[in-house]
Amino acid sequence: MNTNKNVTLIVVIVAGVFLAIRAANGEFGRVYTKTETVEFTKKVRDAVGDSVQPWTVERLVARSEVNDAQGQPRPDVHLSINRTLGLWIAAFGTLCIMSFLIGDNVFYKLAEAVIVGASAAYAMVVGFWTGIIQNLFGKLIPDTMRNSVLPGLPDENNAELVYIVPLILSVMMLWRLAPVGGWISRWPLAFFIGATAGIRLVEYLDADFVQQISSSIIPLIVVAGDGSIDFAASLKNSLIIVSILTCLVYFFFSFEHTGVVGATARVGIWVLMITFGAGFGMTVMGRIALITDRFSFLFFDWLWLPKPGVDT
Amino acid sequence: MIRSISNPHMPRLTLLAIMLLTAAGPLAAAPRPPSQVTVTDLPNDDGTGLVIRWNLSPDDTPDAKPRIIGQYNIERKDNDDANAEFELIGEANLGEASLEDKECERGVEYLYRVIAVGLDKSQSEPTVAGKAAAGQLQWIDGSRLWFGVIGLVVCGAVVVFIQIAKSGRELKIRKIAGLEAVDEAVGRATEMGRSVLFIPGILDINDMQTVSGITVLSRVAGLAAEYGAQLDVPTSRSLVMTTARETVQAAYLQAGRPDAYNEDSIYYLTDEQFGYVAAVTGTMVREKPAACFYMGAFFAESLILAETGNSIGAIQVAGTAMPSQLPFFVAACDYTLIGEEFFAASAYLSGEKHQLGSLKGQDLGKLVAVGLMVIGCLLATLAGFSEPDGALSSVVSYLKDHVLGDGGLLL
Amino acid sequence: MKRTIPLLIAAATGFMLILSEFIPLTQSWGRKVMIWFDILAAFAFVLGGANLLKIHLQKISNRRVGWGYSVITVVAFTITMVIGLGKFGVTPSEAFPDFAWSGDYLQEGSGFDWMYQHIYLPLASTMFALLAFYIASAAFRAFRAKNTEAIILLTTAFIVLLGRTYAGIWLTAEPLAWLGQNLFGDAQALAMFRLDVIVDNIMSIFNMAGNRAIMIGIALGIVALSLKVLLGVDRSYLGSEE
Amino acid sequence: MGNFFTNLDRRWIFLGMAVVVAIPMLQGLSFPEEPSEMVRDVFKAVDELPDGSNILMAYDYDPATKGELEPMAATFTRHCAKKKHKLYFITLWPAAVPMLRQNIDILENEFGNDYTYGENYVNLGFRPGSEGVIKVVVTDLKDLFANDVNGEALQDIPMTRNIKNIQQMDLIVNVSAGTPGAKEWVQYAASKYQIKMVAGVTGVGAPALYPYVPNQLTGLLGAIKAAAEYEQAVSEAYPEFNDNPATKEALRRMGPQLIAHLYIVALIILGNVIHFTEKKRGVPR
Repeated sequence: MNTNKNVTLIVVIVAGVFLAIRAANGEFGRVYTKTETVEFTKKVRDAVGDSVQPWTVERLVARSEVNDAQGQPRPDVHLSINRTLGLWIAAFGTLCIMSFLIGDNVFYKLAEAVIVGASAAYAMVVGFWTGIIQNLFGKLIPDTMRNSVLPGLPDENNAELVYIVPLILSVMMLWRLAPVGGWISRWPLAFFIGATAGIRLVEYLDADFVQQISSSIIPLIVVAGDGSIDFAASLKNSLIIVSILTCLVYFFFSFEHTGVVGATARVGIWVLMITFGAGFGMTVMGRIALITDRFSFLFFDWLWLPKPGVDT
Repeated sequence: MIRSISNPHMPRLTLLAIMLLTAAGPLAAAPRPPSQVTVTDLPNDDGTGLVIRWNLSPDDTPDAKPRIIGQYNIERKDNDDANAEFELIGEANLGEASLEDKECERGVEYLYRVIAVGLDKSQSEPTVAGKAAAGQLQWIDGSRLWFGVIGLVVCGAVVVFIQIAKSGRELKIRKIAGLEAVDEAVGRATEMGRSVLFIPGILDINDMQTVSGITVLSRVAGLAAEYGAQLDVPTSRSLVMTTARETVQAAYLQAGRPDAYNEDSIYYLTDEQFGYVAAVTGTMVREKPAACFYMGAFFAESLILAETGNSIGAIQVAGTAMPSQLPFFVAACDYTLIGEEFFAASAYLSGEKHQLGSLKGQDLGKLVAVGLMVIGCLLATLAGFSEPDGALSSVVSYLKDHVLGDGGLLL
Repeated sequence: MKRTIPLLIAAATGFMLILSEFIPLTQSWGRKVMIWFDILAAFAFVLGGANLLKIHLQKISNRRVGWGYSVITVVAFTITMVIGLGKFGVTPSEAFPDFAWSGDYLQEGSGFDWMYQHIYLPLASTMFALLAFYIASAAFRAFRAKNTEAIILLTTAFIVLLGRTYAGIWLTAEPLAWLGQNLFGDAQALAMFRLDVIVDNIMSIFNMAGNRAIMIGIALGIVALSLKVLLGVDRSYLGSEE
Repeated sequence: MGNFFTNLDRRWIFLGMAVVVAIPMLQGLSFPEEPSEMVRDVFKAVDELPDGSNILMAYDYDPATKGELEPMAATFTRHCAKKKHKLYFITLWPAAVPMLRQNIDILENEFGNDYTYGENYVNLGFRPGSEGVIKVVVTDLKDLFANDVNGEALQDIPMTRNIKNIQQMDLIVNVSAGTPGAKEWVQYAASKYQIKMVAGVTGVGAPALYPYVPNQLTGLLGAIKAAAEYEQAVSEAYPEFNDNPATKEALRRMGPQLIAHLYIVALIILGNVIHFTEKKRGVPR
């Protein structure tokens, strides 16, 4: 534990010194923006007239665009304080999460506390604007919504009164918070679990059962157009069918895995192991890409280290 | 213009004529209209669909370069309304000779017409359909009849076997290694005085894997109550938290330990995948549960959870129906319930004999699958050696397109 | 009573929706109910959020270990929520400039977008990126040739890992072409043993077959569980009678 | 030493992973790739056109997908420039306007002698309307694009003066991150009017497009691996690109991939070596 702390301390100090040196040379992450005035389309301008003045927005400017071709700073581009701050917060958060690899520590706990709070609220805000405002109120009281938060709602959308049902179900659900009659919240739960069972039963039976069987009906011996036998394709098809069948035998619950069934099931397990091994191997590339992306953020967006091939 | 006219079949004079006409301006060279517009009911729908078919305009040929026809406009009007005008309801690409209009009002007769539109936006004379048509309501979706039959067989088998089991007949079912471990894992956690962590996946209760996870949780909670082990259930959905609380409370009650139930041990963290994972792994390294159960729908977080669990030396049992995550659970957990085994787990663990009947029903379903595949493949193989359009081929295609497809009962 | 009515509700809803799939007039019901579910889930956030706050506020008031982090969680939660629901820094949509609230809640440059870009996104994607490390430690620990199954698992992973990069091609393409040329007079004769070709075959034969069998099993498992839920054979989700 | 490995703290494995990814990134390490059949088809589609053909550069991606698609787009731009094709840049994504700019910077900086604005390349910019834009420009370009991105009338720009619609293009090069994108270009332009088309898409988007190859889509690049192979194909055909490190961006991104893959392979081997030595020594597990 003590060595851990010492190592961490040393790493933090070295990193701090490195950052300080770079900052002293002016080589640290900054974000630039330029101010643009929004332009209304002619249709909008005709509709609102002069009642609304166009406002300005800050647009991100790439690092390479900050200076013009002669290396002079462009006059319309300026340093964005809040986005630069955001960049540093993002970098700090990235490092905090990564520190979990070394072991649990205060930085990780800090990041964890922030992400739990922020992401729970994030999910709620998204749920509010899409689930409640758009899907519920947009259907139930479209006129009110069109005059307030959802002006883009098509004019022909009329109130769909059937959406009163989810509203009632939701109220029943929230009844839990009331001091008495909390059991009423079981009704909406039962409704949706029943609905889930019904919907998924049909869905899975169709897509994962019937259609999978259908696509497994292939000739075991493939005859080419000229009447000869295509050995490679025949072998491939036969292997596919044998593999599927042996795997299915593995999943049978009625027979102990002994004797012929046991041997077949064993082959089935082997096929499953190949499936899993391949799945593992295929996933690695995507995962490495994730970490290169995070490193690239730290190295090039934040630390402004020279990017090979671009800055050299 | 001249560069692209390369059709050798077209008489030179016509070519010249077209060039002259094109040069003369947009008034000229309107494309020739399509012919033979017919309208029929769209089958197997709720009476709001019609199919419009036509023969392509003679100007719509694939070797015309440049193309003369750009698209077809399909217009319709209410046939009973004397004042109705034709309105554009759809466009079809060149070379296409049909369109499904699914926006009809049931019972209203519509008259359709089709217009060929040239690239220069000039329109042909409209070709009006021979007669007006109205959508017909079908009460049964004929295309799904075979699917219904298969569904009845599979569901029927499950129900029948549950009934058989209820009647007290002993059913032989093999053991599943991962399930034996559940008991052991909870027991070990109790001995070590550490907690049991149960994660019911990260999807909401509208996924059957979550429902299955909750049923497994019910058994795990029962065991924990019996042994007196502490149970921790962080959830990533509010409704899963609510459902899990009901379930765990019932399990404690059934085990005769209602006093030991603590509502706060089943808690919501956040809906967001990685926020949830960050919190769960943090809890894992701090609380060091001795047994970790991952039962439900998982995505990329599967390996983060399983590797963290491994690093704290927990016994880990996973069950999921996410094929893409199985490799990671298989690699990093002690026991993994693969796909169907996961759904079978609740039946096994319930200890109720009649629940085991459902497993026999599932086996019958697998037999159906194996049978259909074997017969289908043999027929398809034989068909390869017979005439291309012979009887065998039509049997195979009936099997694939009707029995296992949406072709309906009849050929 | 408290279990019977919900049981009937579940059964009636489920069987009705199964039936609705076969009747053209009602085929859209299933989709609609799932939209309703999203609405319910959005309302249910109140339950989850309240619980989250309750637990952390309790921790703070009891001064339990790590209560400081609970303060941070509560603050992060409250700030994000207020900024998101209040659409702080959101300008009206350019299409409807006369509606003050018409802008998207995640509009670029808004307060919520700032939180999303600089707090939520980097933390979540770094968490995700930790997988690169865990996949390495899992490979080290789990792929040991303990038995036949483990050998098959690790060999496949090994082949796929090599075959997905230039290393696999470099290791096998040239040597096999040379061998084929000298043994059979055809550089392509042994091409099927190239690692990249083997990987393609593993994926299109065994991986496909294995996944298909798993899917068929899952479908049956879901059918059986759904029926058990609808018939009331498995009622563990409903809680107790009291 | 043996003991160190048997009780290996997994943090050493983590550190190793960080090093094998970080070093190749900072060093710009890259390895050759073997272009697959599909990538060669894409290469040929651009390369076998006579010099100076008309090419529509439809780049529909945004900063979020830049990581995967930027190298592809840049290679398309360079390859076309090498062939002295006439390039018409266009996009259906508002966020792609800076991406077009970056590709035009490549033309100006690396091919400035051959490329003059308005004669060899033109930037049409963005128009809202998603696939609606495609439907219009296939028959009448100037209906929607009266001006280029600088506001100059297409009528006054030499290379667009005689362009009526994009059926006059010899090839559509599309780099697409989603909708609207490759699928829409195939449906409403390429397959409808038999215009040749190649596309570069994200790894997630590729499977949905495979069915279009080769009839409606001559070739398809999926994800960074295909981009690296395409870079390889181009630099094999035009060795002078080897002097410019920017032409190896995707190859460089495959650098950490290769090393990391080899690292994991090595870990598997190491794990087994430990496993068997333990078994020999009879260390109880």
